[in-house]
Amino acid sequence: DEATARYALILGDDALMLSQRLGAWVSRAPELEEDVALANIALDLLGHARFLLTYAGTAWGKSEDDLAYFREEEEFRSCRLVEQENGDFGKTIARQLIFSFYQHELYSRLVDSTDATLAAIAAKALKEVDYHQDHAAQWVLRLGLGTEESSRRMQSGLDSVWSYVEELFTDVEPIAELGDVAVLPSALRESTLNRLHQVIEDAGLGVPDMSGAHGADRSGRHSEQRGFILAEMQVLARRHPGATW
Amino acid sequence: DEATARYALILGDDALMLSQRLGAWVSRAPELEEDVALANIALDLLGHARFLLTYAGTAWGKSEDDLAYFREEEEFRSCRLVEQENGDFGKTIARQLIFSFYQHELYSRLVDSTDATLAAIAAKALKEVDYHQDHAAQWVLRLGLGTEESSRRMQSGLDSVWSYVEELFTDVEPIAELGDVAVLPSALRESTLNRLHQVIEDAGLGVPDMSGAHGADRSGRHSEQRGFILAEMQVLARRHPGATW
Amino acid sequence: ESGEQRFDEIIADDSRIEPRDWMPESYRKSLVRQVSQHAHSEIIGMQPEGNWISRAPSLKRKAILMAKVQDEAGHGLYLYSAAETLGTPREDMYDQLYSGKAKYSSIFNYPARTWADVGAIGWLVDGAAIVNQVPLCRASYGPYGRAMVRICKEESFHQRQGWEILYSLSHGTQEQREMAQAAVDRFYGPALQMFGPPDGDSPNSQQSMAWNIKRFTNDELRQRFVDMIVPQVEALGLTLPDPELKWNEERGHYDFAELDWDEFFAVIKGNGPLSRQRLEHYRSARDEGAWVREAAVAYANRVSQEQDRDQAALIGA
Amino acid sequence: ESGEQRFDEIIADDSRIEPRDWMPESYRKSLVRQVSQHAHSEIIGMQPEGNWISRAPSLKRKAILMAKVQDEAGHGLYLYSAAETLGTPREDMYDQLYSGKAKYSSIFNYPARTWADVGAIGWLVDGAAIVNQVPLCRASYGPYGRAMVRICKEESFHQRQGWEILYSLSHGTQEQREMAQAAVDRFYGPALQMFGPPDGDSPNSQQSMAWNIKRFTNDELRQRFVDMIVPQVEALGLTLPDPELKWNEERGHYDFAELDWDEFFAVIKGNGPLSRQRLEHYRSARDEGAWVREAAVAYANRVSQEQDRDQAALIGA
Repeated sequence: DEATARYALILGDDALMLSQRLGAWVSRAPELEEDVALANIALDLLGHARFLLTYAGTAWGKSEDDLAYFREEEEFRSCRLVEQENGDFGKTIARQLIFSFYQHELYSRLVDSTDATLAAIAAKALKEVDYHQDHAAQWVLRLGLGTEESSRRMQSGLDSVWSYVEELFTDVEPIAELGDVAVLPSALRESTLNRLHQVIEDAGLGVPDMSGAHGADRSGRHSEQRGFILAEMQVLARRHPGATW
Repeated sequence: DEATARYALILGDDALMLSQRLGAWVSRAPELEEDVALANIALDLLGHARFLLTYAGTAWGKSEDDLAYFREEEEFRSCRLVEQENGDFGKTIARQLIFSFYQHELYSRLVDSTDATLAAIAAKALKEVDYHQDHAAQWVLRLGLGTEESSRRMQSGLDSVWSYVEELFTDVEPIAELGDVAVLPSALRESTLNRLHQVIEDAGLGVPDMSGAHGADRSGRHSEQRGFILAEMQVLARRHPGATW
Repeated sequence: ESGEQRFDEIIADDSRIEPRDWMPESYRKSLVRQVSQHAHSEIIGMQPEGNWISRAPSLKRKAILMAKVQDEAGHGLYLYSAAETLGTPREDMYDQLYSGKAKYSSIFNYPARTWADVGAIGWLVDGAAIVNQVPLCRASYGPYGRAMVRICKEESFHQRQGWEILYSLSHGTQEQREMAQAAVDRFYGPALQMFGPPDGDSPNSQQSMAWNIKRFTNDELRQRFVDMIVPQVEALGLTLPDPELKWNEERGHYDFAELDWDEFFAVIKGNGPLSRQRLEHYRSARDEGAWVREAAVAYANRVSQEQDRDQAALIGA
Repeated sequence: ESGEQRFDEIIADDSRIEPRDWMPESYRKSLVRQVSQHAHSEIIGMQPEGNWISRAPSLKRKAILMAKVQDEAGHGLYLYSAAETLGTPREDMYDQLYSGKAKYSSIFNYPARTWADVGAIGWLVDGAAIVNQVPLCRASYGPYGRAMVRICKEESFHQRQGWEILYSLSHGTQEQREMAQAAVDRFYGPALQMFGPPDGDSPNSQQSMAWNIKRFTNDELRQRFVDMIVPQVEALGLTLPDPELKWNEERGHYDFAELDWDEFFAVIKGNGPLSRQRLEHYRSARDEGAWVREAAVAYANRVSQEQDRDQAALIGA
């Protein structure tokens, strides 16, 4: 139904945007192994996005590509965290840490969704996200405990994106009305933050002391970056409307 | 006529693309004075582009905006030099040096064009380009003779774009058939290169020893960057075809 | 006559203090803070609009926008110069902005998401700035007042251009019209908050007024702004997002609803939608430009040494 | 039996040299050069296609392209490992690429301007790579041959995917069809040049063949490739940009025109359309990642020291 579809869009748009961001690392990573790893994560997220957008599209008779390429900027429902610029590797890892931990908490509950499709998507994704969080946490340790410079950069990466953490836990509509179909974001807050704090402290870093940036509703108050992301992502598809590829 | 219009496009597209590139420096320049200076140059170039595209458009009943926003990637005729990424300030200055010296040689001859409009545009632009070349040459001296790092970066900026110098002097069609309406690019080669060599040597730098990069015909063999430039430049106008702003 | 007496007389005469005049340390400090905050606002203010230079929907609009953002850099230069006459080097002011200690107008921590936001920023934000700044043209400190005169002239162009952007949109397609209304809805509240907190919460205002720096209270200026924009929004064919807004015959002013001051103080504290990003953008530009500035200094030293040598040779000869 | 005798026997038997076997220095050097060039080609080859990940026109194509570019990084890893077994550390090979001393396949100095180029690269460039590489699966050096087996398997997927991209385009709109034809026109010549200069100009080939590294000459492989793609291009409904191309009944092969070897040697010399840019891209990624690699090393040292301490404490107890 419509509400479930709108929920699937929230999850799918997050995955799509982050995948798009991570894809830009390919051929630019600090090690060849990381080219492989980041592409791998990007590919997993793109996979999740495709399942979720395809599922959402059934409610409106639209394909994954209709939703990805022909929605306007203000129609996407992704959170600001995933739209942030890649920055340096430290910032990317900070974003990865937060998002993969959040996503892990989310999917490990969504496997019990009363919506069979969402439960199945979550089950498949969960195994992958397991790796994503491990990848991020390992790098936070390496960078946090590596050199002075890496510790400084890792900290500044965390500082740079931390103000967008709270948005992840906002019970935007239509989640509350979906009952056991969905997972309430606010219910993930404590466990996600606890686990994040643990890793950050283990890495000898500080949890940034800041409240959430204003405007956390996943609609109409998106980041300034979204327009740039979509300009690039959609340019070719829109130049040839109706074409198949 | 058609050939003159196509010539105006060549000149106009160069100015438009470089203006677009320089505009990205605003709020990112190394000094506040440079935010002003680079914006100023970008604005001058945009002005030239508008005159030239407007003039070109008269041949086809098109406006400057039709030509800027609704031509496809392969229809632009800009050279690869102006489409190169900004890189660091050294690379931007290298690009500025080459292009402004070339443009100065060009416009100081185009003022004698038998086409009154082109002659008038060149006369107006020439005064501005005078400042552009002075700005670039001053910076080449400062960076070349400043610190070890600045000299290294300035040199690497020159190395980075030098392979696109030759393309500026290629007599692409329809220039040859235009006679005294146009200026033959090949006729500018010697004087431009001599002047460039002089500044580069005065700055204690080396003229890069490389031939031109393959594919110098200003059509269909453009840079990989052009698509990205246009995706951003045209996105809003194309989202609202036919709208006025 | 002591410096202090002379200072008091100048203030009492409503005439001007100049850089070499004696002035109380608190006056100097307060001015440096205000002028540099104003300069910082111009600098950070380049970002939201600068974002749209590459995507402006027509070449004419692109040129106007580029010129506007360039003017903002220019205003920053005037203002830093004015502050420098008070004995604070520009580098110190940059450092304060860099380190996050300095304030700037909170409005620039809001994103410019759509092209219509560029219009709304011009019309509302520059509009509010003008209302704030026109009285500052008479500020008791000469260099500041004179800088404001130049700035106000340009700002009124900018406001006009912003209004024109919105006018084109509100008279364009349905989508353009909606974009314009949404932008006005988003920027109205933050623009009204540009005048600062309500008079009761604004302890510094009193002293500023006594020194003839500020001429009107925050609430007075805010009222003046609302009175100014109501007919303008009507001319645009758009509405302001305040159901309580209406003409009060008795007061001879428009009444308007209380603003969301919680949001205001949250943004001031650094929790604006883009507070971190604006500062990071500024910092990375500074960091990436460091080698250029060092080179410029090294080159200037080199040239002046050569000149000294030439001069010494000349004298020796 | 001396190492040299054994080496000669293995080569004569057409069986495999392994890392710990004795081998002539020239064999080792020649292999390191070839394998590392091959690895570098995979790495630089990520760039032209990587450019299109963000703009792929459907999510399915985006996923396929991302996986392909990821495979290229993986191939780079296999190949560097194979070269490392010959005693050259990976860092040394990186340094050679970084400094511009190492070569890589010239084809990657051409731009991927359109989406169809992604198809043409898959079909023609990966196609040529396969023709080159299938015989290398039997290369006399064991680790290289085994790496090639894994690589060839994946390359044939890539070629198929490239062909499918072109097929969709050539059966799509008029614009898509033109895009496909233009891409084939652009990549045909450079793809044929991937086999290296004509046999007469290729002095190293002889020795390579004697050592059972190379199995066929450049011209033999080129012919094999042309014979392979002609029916494929017909199935696409596109043409190859060579008016002299036609079936030669007598030879049992397609005849084709001489290639533009001036261009080939110009590109080899570093004057390809993007020669500088590809290297700059690689260098800036290396430079920007330096602090990350340093941190990883420092962290690994730290962990191993802690483990040593733990172990020492254990033994001491």
